[in-house]
Amino acid sequence: MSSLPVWPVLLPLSAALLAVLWPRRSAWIGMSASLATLLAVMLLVSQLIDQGPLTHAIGGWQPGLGIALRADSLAAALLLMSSLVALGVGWYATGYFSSIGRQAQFWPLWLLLLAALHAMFLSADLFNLYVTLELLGLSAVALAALGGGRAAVEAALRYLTVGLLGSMAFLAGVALIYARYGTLDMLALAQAIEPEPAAWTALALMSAGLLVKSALFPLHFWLPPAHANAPAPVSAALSALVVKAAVYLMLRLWLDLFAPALNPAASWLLGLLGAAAVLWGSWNALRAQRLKLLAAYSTVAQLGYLFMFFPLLMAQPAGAARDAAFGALVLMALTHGFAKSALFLAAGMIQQRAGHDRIEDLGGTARALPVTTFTLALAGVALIGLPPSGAFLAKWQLLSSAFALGQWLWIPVVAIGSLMAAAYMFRVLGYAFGPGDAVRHPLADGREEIPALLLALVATAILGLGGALVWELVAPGALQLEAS
Amino acid sequence: MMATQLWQITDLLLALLALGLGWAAVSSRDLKRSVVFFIAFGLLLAIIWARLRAPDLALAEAAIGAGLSGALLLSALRDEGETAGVDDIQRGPIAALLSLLSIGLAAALAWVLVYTLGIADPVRMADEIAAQISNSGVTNPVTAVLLNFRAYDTLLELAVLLAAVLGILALGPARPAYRAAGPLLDGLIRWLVPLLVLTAGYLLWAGAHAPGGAFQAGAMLAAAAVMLRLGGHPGAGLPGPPLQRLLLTAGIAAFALVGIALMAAGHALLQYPAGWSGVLILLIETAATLAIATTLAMAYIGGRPVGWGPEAPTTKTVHNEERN
Amino acid sequence: MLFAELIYALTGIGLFVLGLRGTLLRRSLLGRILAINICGAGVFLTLIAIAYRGPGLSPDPLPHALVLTGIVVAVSATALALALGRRLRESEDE
Amino acid sequence: MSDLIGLALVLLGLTFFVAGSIGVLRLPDLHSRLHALTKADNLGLGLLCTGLALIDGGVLNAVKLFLVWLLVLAASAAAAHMIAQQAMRQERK
Repeated sequence: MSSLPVWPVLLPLSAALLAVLWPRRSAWIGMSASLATLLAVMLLVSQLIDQGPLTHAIGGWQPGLGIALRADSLAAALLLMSSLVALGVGWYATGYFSSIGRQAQFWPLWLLLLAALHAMFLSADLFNLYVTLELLGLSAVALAALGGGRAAVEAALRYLTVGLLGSMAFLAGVALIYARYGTLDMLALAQAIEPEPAAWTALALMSAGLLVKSALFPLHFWLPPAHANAPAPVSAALSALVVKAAVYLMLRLWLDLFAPALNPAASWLLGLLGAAAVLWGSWNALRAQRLKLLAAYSTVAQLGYLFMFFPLLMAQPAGAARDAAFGALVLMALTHGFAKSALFLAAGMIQQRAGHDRIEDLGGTARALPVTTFTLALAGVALIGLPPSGAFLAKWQLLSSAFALGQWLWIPVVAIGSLMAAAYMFRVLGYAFGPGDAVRHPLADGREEIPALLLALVATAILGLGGALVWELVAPGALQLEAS
Repeated sequence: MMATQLWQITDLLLALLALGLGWAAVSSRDLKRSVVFFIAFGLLLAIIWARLRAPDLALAEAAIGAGLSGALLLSALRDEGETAGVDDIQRGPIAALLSLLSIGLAAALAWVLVYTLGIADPVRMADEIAAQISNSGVTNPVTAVLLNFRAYDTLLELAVLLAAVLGILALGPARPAYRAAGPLLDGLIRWLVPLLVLTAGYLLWAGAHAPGGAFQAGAMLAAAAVMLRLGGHPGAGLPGPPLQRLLLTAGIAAFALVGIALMAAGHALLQYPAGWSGVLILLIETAATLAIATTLAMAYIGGRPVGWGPEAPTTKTVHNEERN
Repeated sequence: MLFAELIYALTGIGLFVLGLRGTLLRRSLLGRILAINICGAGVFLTLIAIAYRGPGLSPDPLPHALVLTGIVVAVSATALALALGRRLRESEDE
Repeated sequence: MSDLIGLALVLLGLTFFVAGSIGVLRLPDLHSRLHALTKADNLGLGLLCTGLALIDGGVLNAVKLFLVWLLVLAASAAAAHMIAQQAMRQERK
């Protein structure tokens, strides 16, 4: 039994305590913990590549009676993304929050959020997932309200009530599963679940809860205000990581746990909602007046792509074609995670320097903040899906799967969505390169610009050129919980 | 035979009363009424837990679900002042449609549940827990699940509490204190607070073998803090901020330290060595009790106490990014 | 299937739906928080009802532990929501 | 025998609760409602506890039940006092 799966949860959790105890040192504690967490995740990934999925039975009890942590390749890929994004966001936050008081408020909550994310990626127990969902939800809400302004608090409140309803629906599904199958252990459940009313109803309840949390159209209404009004590092984390967590759970439920009980046609509903989200989100991003609101609507659209993969995956038997589509889905999620966090950090940068983020008044930004504008452009490349970004490969694979399976509907959606993404990104860049003097305080301190740039580079270059590695890590065996 | 029927009538009455109180709490336009109905609902739920042979829950529900939630809601009502009171509940065709959908949903869920309970095996985890309880270090099965078999859930749950209270502290300074109590209330508080502390100690100790444990004990201590605050003590009997920070983190810290120490010794996370379970569980529970009590008390106070570490600037002077 | 198990499990479903509907229909924060709590109580009641195994057998302790966790999570969320509501009102007054 | 007496006391206690509840619903003003509620409940609970102690028969539980009664007595006296005080304050305004 490997003890590695424990550390990505325990390190940020312990650091959160230290940050509460020593508020004046919180940034230092948080950054050290983020580095240590990344290290632990890298060790975990290397052991995973050698030995296959890792399990850690907490308390030494057999899963079912106790709770097991389980790291498979999907979990590992997401852990890697979140610990890298966390490092970038944390680095940025050390400069962004100017007073020690703000730092001391940010870091403990931020570390708790990280612990919750990692606990969710690693959990193999349905009720434990509920607890991680609540931890994630409450710490995210608290962070979103950190600005303290009226709009931020109002958005955080709506985020909280919606999130709580989602958790309740999820918990109701868990209760039904326990009533029928008598266990909460996901490995055992993957064997036990059959096509019957209890399984369908439980899946419907849990999915409803998760779709609210993952802001799939038309349940996305809470996301744009919450993400656009939070402090920039928090927006980055919410858009890049927190909504992704709910999508991750949807993947687990639909493709792992409930796959034997499902008619593939059911996943068309998710695909259609995803397609609608791409169009609706892109349209609103195009019309957005503020840069952060644009970024938030773009998240609604990008999440839509992820859901369009569901009917493609469910329609194929296990095998190379399906693995390729699955790899593309993960690549898409990772690329968006890096690109969107970079976009929000850059937007926060501009907002701090210019005093606002109204797109039409951004003239002169490119001259005053060249690195930040370059970051915007790089993030745009990834969001549009141009080569060499990871999203290009992912969309390519999405299209070819759609051709192969004759699911023609997705093809125009991808085309239109990409064109619209190009339009809204070029609109921003057009204003940024235009004449004007939006930014009156040029930059004195480079450390805030570097993390955003690095994140954007990962999205555009590393994931694109190294996409094959992600494929190899994720694809084989990622979808066979029951077989491993 | 007679006894069975009496029980069935009681069950029906309790169930109908729960639905009625729940209905009254969610549909009354007068918020003060809603809150009172909600507190009554919580107490009724405690009775139902006792009826369903879940005494641990009955204690927790009465203390937390009805007691502390009720105190929080009542304080919120008081803060809203005269403007509070009437809630605008949506009416019209949308509401009617929603009600119709609700009835459909309830019927569907009810059918699935009845069908499922008809074919499900009612043993579930009960036998396995019973078989392993002698290895858990305690004899109360609920404590065994919470502090041993599924201790990891409890660890994360303490993190949930911590996240909530940190979020509350970040929002602003504490609520204004209440005016000093009159002699009667003051006398009652003098008398009740030590009793509550004593009860908390008993519940913590008894949790190993009887209903009780860290959550119930922590809630009792928090109730003492609420009483003190209502009696005009602004700090609610809590120690100074440095110690508050220590207490807030004590529960998770105990879990983490024990867990890491055990892993260093070659065990799994929180795998207590044979013979040590009882002691370690009591140690963790004691720390957790203090943490839960402090967390709930600070959540009730509703903001940063005086002298709480480095101050963040107030909203009016914050960064540009927070002005929209 | 026991009578008590059935009655309380169905009551739980009723409360769950009642709370859900209330959360969507109410406008004030306090009312919504109340409704969410009722919704959660419904799920808890269903869980404890299925744990009940009649007067002769001791009940299944696992759902008891889960619900205890759930109650604490619910009060944390309630406290945070009310604090946010207070902050919102203060910022309206400013 | 003590079972029967206990049961009778419990039933008698319950009638006091019913009377108190009716009083709250029917009496005209706050002060008389408070009066009905506290008087009836305190007496009702006392009878109830005595009855239960007789049925149970154990000394320890009897002591616990007595303590329960004492606590409720103290709490309801204080609560009634404060409600009345608040009402008087409002009447004076």
